[in-house]
Formats: sequence, C-alpha cells, structure tokens
Amino acid sequence: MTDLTLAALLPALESRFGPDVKVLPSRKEVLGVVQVKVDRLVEVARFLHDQGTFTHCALVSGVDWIEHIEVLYHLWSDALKGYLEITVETAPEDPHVPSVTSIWRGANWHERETWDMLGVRFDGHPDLRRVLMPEGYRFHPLRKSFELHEPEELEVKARHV
Amino acid sequence: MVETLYSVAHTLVVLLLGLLGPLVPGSGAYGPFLAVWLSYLVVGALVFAVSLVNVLVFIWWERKLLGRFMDRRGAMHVGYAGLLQNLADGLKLFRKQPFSPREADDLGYYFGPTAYLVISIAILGFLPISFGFSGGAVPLSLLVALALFSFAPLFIFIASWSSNNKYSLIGGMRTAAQLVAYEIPLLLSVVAVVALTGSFDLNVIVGDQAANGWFAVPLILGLIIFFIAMLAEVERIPFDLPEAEAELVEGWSTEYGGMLFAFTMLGDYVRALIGSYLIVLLFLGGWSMPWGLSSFPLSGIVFFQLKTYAVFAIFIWVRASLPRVRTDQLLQIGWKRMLPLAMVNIIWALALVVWGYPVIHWPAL
Amino acid sequence: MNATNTSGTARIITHVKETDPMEPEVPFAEVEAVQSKEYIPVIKETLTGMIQRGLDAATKPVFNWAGRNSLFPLHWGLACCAIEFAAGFGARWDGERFGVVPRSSPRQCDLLIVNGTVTWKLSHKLITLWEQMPEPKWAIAMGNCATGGGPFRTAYSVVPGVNKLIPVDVYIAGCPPRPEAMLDGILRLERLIRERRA
Amino acid sequence: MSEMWINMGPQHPMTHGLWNLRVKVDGELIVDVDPEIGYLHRGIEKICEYRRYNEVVTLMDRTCYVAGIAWEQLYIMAAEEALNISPPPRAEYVRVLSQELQRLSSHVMWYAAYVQDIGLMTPFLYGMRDRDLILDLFQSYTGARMTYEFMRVGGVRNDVPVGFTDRCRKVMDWFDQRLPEYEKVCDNSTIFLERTKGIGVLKAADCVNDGVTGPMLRAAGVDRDLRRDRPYSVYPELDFDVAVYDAPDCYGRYRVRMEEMKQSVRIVRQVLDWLDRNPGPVLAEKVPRFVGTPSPPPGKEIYVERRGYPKGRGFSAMEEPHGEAMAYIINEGAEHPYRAKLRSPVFVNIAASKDYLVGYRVSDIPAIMGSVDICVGESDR
Repeated sequence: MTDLTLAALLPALESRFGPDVKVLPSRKEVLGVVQVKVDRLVEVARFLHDQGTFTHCALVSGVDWIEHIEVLYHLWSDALKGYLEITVETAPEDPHVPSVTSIWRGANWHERETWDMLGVRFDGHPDLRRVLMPEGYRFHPLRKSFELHEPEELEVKARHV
Repeated sequence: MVETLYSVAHTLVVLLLGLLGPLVPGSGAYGPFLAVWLSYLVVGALVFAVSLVNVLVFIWWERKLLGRFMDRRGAMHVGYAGLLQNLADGLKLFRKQPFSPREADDLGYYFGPTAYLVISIAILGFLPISFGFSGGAVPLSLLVALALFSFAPLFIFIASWSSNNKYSLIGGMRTAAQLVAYEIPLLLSVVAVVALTGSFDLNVIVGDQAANGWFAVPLILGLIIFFIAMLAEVERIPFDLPEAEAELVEGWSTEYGGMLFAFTMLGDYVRALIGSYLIVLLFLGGWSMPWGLSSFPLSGIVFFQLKTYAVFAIFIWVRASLPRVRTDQLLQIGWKRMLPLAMVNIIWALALVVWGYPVIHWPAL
Repeated sequence: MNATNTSGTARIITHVKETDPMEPEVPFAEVEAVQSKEYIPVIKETLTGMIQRGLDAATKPVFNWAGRNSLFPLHWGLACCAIEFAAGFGARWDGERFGVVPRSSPRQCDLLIVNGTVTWKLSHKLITLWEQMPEPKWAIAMGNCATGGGPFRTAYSVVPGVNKLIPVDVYIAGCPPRPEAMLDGILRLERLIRERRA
Repeated sequence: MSEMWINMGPQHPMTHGLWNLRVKVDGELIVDVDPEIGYLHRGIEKICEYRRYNEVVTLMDRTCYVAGIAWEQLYIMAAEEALNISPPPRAEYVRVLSQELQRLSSHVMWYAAYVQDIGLMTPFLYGMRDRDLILDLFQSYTGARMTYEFMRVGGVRNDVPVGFTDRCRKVMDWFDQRLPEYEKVCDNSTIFLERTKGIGVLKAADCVNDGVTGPMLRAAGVDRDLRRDRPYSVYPELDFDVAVYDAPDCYGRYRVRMEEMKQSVRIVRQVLDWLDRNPGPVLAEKVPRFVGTPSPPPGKEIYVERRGYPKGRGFSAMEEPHGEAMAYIINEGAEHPYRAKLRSPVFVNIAASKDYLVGYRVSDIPAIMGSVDICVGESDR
C-alpha cells in the first residue's frame, strides 16, 4: 500500500478510522482536508506517513477560534506532489494534542512554536520549551485574548515576563 | 659604500666625544669603546624608527592594496590618501578607557600583549636593514632573531588564558599548536641557507648573496617553505586560525580593547614586518641588487625597503585570494607536507655544498 | 582648591567652606596657604593645573581628531538594516574610506550601530554589549525600528526605540536607510564629535 | 580540555543575524548543539491580524530582508486564494521576474557571505557589488532596494518602466560573465574544496524527516522544487531545470545555489521576452475596495469593519531562495486576516542543526551554518 493514489487514500483513511476522521471538500491549493479527533491523531499520522507517502511534515500551526483551538498539520507527499491538511480541534483552556515528533522529527520546532504562540501542549514532545519568546514569558501572544498593546503598556508587560 | 650610515654615526659620535671628552676628566680611556657603543645606539634608534614607521606604512599599504584587490579604495579621507589613518587609529586606541574584564586575571591580561609587542620589537634590533645598519650586529643575529621570534606563542597563550574567555582560550590553543607546528619547517628551511653560507650572521648571508646570487634561485623550495611557514607564523590568511573571525569572534584578542588591543595589533604587524625582512634577508639578497645598483649611497636601504614592501604585497595578495584552512588541515600541512619538504630542502642544500657551491666567509663586522 | 595641611586653621577654613558654600574658594585658600606658610603646594597645584589645562588644550584637538576619524563600529547584524550596513562596506560605498572598520568584538569598538529591530529578548544582550564597549563610545540608531520601533512599534515583543536602553547620538531615518544614509549618519557623528556635542 | 558549552551568538560574526548557537565542544570537536532563536521575533503574525490585506505586504518585506519579494508573493498568493481573486497574466509575469531577480540577489548575497565565512574576503566585495546591480533594477520599478511593497492583492502595484527590459538584459549578460568567475574562485581553490567537501553532511532521508527544504534538500539528491512539482504562478510556462546535486554537504549546497543562479538568469530572460511581447494591465479590475483602502471613511469604521465578504482560507507554498516557504491565511470576511501563519524554511533548517553539526569541528561551524543560508528575520518573524 505504499503508492496509494489520492483517490484511494482518503476513502481508505475514512474506512479505517471510521467516524474519528472526516474528509472535508478539498480546496484548490491542498489535496484534501482531513479532520481528525485528537486521540486518533498519532495513528492517522502514522498511517499517512507509512502508507500515504506523506514523508514531509511541512507545517504545524494553530488557530485560536475562541471556542476551540484548531491545530493544523500540512503534509507533503513527493509521490502525490501536493499538500494534505489535517486539522485537530482541542479545548481552549489547557489545550492538549499528542505530539507527532516520533513520526516526523521536523515537527519538533513547529510544535514548540505552536506551544509558544498559542499555548497548545504537545504530549510526548521531547523538549517542549518556548522557542521565540524568552523562557518564562507568561503569555501566548497569538491567542485572541492577547491584544497588541500600546508600547508603554507593553514595556510593563514585557518586563514582567 | 654600504657602511656609510654606520661610519657617519661613528664619525659623528667620535667628534662629539672629542668635543665633550675634555670636559669629563678621565674619559679618554673609555673613548673608543664608548664611541662604538654610542654609534650602535644611534644606528639602533634609527633602525627602530625606520621599522616602526614601516609598520604604520605597512598597515596603510595593506589597507590600500587590499582595497584595490577588492574593487574599492580603502582609507582615503584622513591625510593624503589615508596615510594618517593608522595614526588616528593608534591615537584613538591610546586614549580609550583602560579596563580589564571582571573575570580576567589582571597580571596575565596586561602582561601578555605587552610582552608580545616588546619581544617582537626586540627582534628588530638584530635585523640589519643595510650593511651594518642594525641595532646590534652580533655574529649569531639570525639565531637570536629566530629564537626571539618563537617566543610569541607563550605570550599569546598567557594573554588568551588570562582573558578568561572561551573564544580567546580556543584561539590561544590554536596559536600554540600552529606556531609550534610551523616553527620547525621555518627553522629547517633556514638551516639550508646557513649550510650554504656557513654563518649565522645576516650581514654575511646577504654578502654571500651579493657575491653569488640570491638564494631564491638555488633554494626556491626553501623560499616557498619559508614563505608558507612565515604566513602561519604571523597568523595571516590562510593560516589566521587564531583570530578566525568567522568562528572565534576576534580570536585570542577578543577581550582586548584600547591600548592593549593596539599592542596586539601592532605586534601582529611588527611580526609581519619581521617576516618580510627575513624573507628578503635570507632569500632575496637583502639590500644587494644586481648590476651594482646598490652601490650608490643609501641605495641599499631603499632597495631593502622596496623588496620588503614587495614581499608584504605578496602576503596581502595571498590574503585577498585564499580562504582559511581548518585546524586539523593546518596541522596536517605543517607536519605532513612542510616538514618532509624542509628535509628535502636541507638535503638539496647539503648536496649543493658538496658539489661546491661557493661558500664565502666574509669578515665579520 | 583644597589645601591639604593638617594645621588648625585649615579645619576652620574647611568649616567655613561647609557653612558658606557661596564664598569664593580660591582667595581663602591662598590666604590660608600664606598664613600657614604652605604656599608651595598651592603654587604647585596651580602650576600643575595650568600645565594640565595646557596639555588638555593641546592634546584634545589631536585626540578628538583621532577619535572622530577612526570610528570602529560593532560588526553585528540585527535585521534589514544590517544588510544595508554590509552593503555600505561593499565595493560601491566602501565605508572604510572614512576609516570606519567594523570589528567583531565590542571591546574594540567605539560605535554601536543598532541596525534593526530590538526585541525585549535581546535587550539584555544589547545593554551588555554597550557596557562592554570602553569609553569614549557612541551609538547610532539606524533605521526606523531602532529609532522608534518602526512598523513593529505596536508589537508585543519589540522595544519601541533603542533609546529606551542606551543613549543614542545619531538617528538615521529610513526603512531601511540606504548605505549613503548610513555613511552620512557616521559622518554626522564625526561632525558632532568635532563640535564636541556628542 | 574538558567539555564546555560555547554560546555562539547572539552577537557573533558567524550567525548572520541574531540567534544563538550553543555548542558543546570537546576541544575542537562538537558534541552537542542547542540553537536558540527568537531574538528578532517581531510578532509579525500577530500584527498581520491588525492590518488590512494590502498593508500586510509591508511586513512581508521585512520578514525576510534578503528575499522580500518572495515573501510578498507568498503572502499575496495565499491572500488571493482566501479572497478568491486572480491577477492578470502580466502581473504574474512581473511577479515571476521579481522572484527570480530576488533569488539571484539572495544567492549572490549568500555567496558573498559564505566565502567570507570561509575566510575568502575578496569575493564578498564582488558579490555585494553585483548584488547592487540587481537592487538597482528593483529600485527602478519598485522604488526601493530591499523593502519593495510592490505586490498587491490582485496584481502588482505598477508595471515595469520603459526600457527596463533592456537594462535587465544587460545585467543578465553581466551575470553570465560573473557567475563562472564566482565558480572559478571557489572551485580552483583547494582550500575551499577541502573546507566544504564532506562537511555538514545531512543525508536525504534525514533531510526529509527533519523537514529540511530548499538547496539543502536538493544537494542531498532529492529532486524536489515546488516551482516544478507544485506549479504556481506562471512557472509551468517557463523553461528551466531543477538543480540537484548528489553530495549532501556544504559543497553540494554551494553547487546547487550556483546552478540555481544560472537557471534564474535563464528564467529572467524568458520572462523579459514575454513582457516585451505582451503589454497589458498588471492589476485585477475587480478588487474589493477594502483590501486597498488606506483608511475607512470617517465615522464609518464599524461599517467598513463589518462589511461582509465570502470567507475562505488560503494556503500557498513556494520555492523561496532559502527553501520552501508557506503561508496560511484565514479570511473571516473582515478587513483583516483572521490568522496569518508563515512557515519559514530557515526555521526548520536551524532546528535540524544538531543533525549536521555534531561530529565536526569548531572551525567547520561557519562553513556549515553558512551553507544553510540563514536569514533570521524569517525564522523569527
């Protein structure tokens, strides 16, 4: 099953994982959008990596939708020549997502950045530290509750890291 | 002819002593002795003056020439064509705040660069820049000069160790390894010259070359080895690892600023000057020129300087066109390539002697 | 003018000085010195002072000339302006014409050109670098970010102007300033040093 | 000497920007690496959420200051998809022209910095000199040397000026002469070869697993170039080769970049020919007003803010000079992007530094990190 075409892959994904996976209509720029339940994420990722030839984890990011936090994975396949988008939803207070660093080493810093910027904890991540903001900074700037501040206010904020 | 400056100094000193002698009772006994020493002093002071001015002009020469190699102009706004730029740099460093880093060991921190500069300048006293025109014309001048020359890694290491900075430390370690590795081929290539001349006196060596042709021709291999080893000894690209800008911020002089930094800088250039001097003296015929060009008064010193600048221009040329080698490659080149080649060079020189290369013993000064 | 004697009158003088600071100092000291027959140190000091002032007057222009003509900036790159900073030392502009040679170690620098956005994360390091530079030293804020935060002024991580951290002598506008502008800033600093305003 | 940690950075000549490479050395040998970035984190993604679509372009220039226009196009492609606008063909060609000029200038800049890292001083000056020629071209049609603010949602700001194509061709002719000279300087130098060959090896499998992209990946022998594999803009209509080299070391990366420069010259020539033949508009006719509105009408701020527009998400990936960059824009029908996420190739390449640094020497660090081509602006954002 190493060289699945896309037409076969997504149904295979759906049939294997059942209701935990939802394939959304694809957009122009990505091959497909797959919604995954949090607890099956690692399995789906493993499946896509091993059988779906998605060997390159291009991007891990997140969006704060206020009522929930969406974590996005963009995977590239050299065989299919396209990106697959995986989305995972998690609760905004104390969000947890399993880490995929065991599958793609390259996801390491992306997950660190998502933790830094959005406060999503990646369980099983080997080294979940802040990467862009200084260690000990208290906020997660890309949360919608964190506003861009006036500089004067900001200084106070930044100094109380 | 070439003795002119020394004779003039001697004459002047004798004259002066003759005038002053009667004022000091009982000075007649020391007169000739004093005259010789004083005239050496005068000549020595002149040598230092010429050499240190040379150092300043060297830096300018490097800046301008390097600029030309790089399609730009180099310093040009201070003084005519930027000639005063180095003076400005030196004066500026002179008035910078003296300091030592909190973690540094003060004694070593101040001692290192100072001793480095002093020991480098001291060598200048033994190098004749024209016949008899040296601070101290000892029969073993070459040996003394090379011995003093090899002192530098010690002081560099003291300086780097006591600055208590990791970059400095690595730079100092590299310096020690590098200078020791290249000292040996350097000395061995000198051995060939000494074998041909039979003397350690630089005046004799130059005189021999004046009579029998420059050693650059029979000992071309020796010249190449000496040149490369000298590049490493004066820490210039491609062997400038101790101050490799890209990885060690400024190498062993990272923590130095102000006057001490000026010392390290000046020491480097003094050593570059000495390196050029030695190449000219040992292989390029010193102040002698073919076709009797050096027989005019003062022409010897002028030719000597011209040759020195030409040699330094090659240093700069190398700097402009070669990348830096790595530590292990540097040591490999030193121990595995240069050392055997230097041995070959010695054998070649000995063969020349056996075959009857004219060995002339000039009367010592 | 403090007379360094240990006689009783000196203490009175000191007392007077303390109680009446408006009183001119020199005549008292002289009178005191003459009274206590210790005018030699006073004359010595006066002479030393004169010599010092004379030396200062004689050497200050020289050192001022030296200092302003050999400004070594710190060779570091923060952001966009750093590229223009590098271009300013390329073949076309050649900042070395003015004796401006970037050095990598702050110990050997006179001039800190802040060429880019300074973040709060960097602020400690910037201050360390500034403090590592020996006096006399100058700072140039190059570009809008260093001057006032630039387009990132409102951001949560950006220092809105580097003058909140270190004293800045010359501000160069532009985003990024062209290399000419940078060199002009350095020359402006030279002018300021010549007029002893920086 | 026992093992010790060395902080190479944030102020260090090797770093080419502000980041901190912490290396643990045993003598001269590197035994562990812990890179630290974020010293230039300017919160661009957050500021994007407070800016109108066209105003974000300003930030994109500053995201990567050596390849500003690449990031402009990256963002614009994502934004156009999120807003469902498509630009006229001439705009696409002008964009591709800018892309390739930018790639050329970025690689020349890389070359200049790289040879200087290795200790070769002179070509640095040559590189900067030749880069200025390209920047002059940029200046002639965007008005700026590095921060162009040239692209707009639905096209580009203006067309290239009259006579531009001829000037550009002259510069390309100049580069035809210069690029072999660059290669000669390096390839004829034994020291350069010894400094780069077999240094900083990162094998193809590790590259893929680490997510490393761009010239590093292609040097390892993986034939992947988004310009060809996932064509965007008008690249399918252009004729070019993908530079691949099968030596996953510094030398391979150097070769790949040199080859890419030649290919860029080739592409630019084709685009110039097309531009000469096909005049036309460079901005789409129907662009929603708000993306370009400098400021809302006074008193109508709320009205403008709430103006509805079809929601959408935009994702774009492109081959930036440093590697594969991605942008993800979420349009929630407001004036501002709801979320803008940028993926920088440099970010990932730095993250993988442990895999290609451990086991080499301190003297190799500049050679290796230089070959990665680091632009801190885009890794920190």
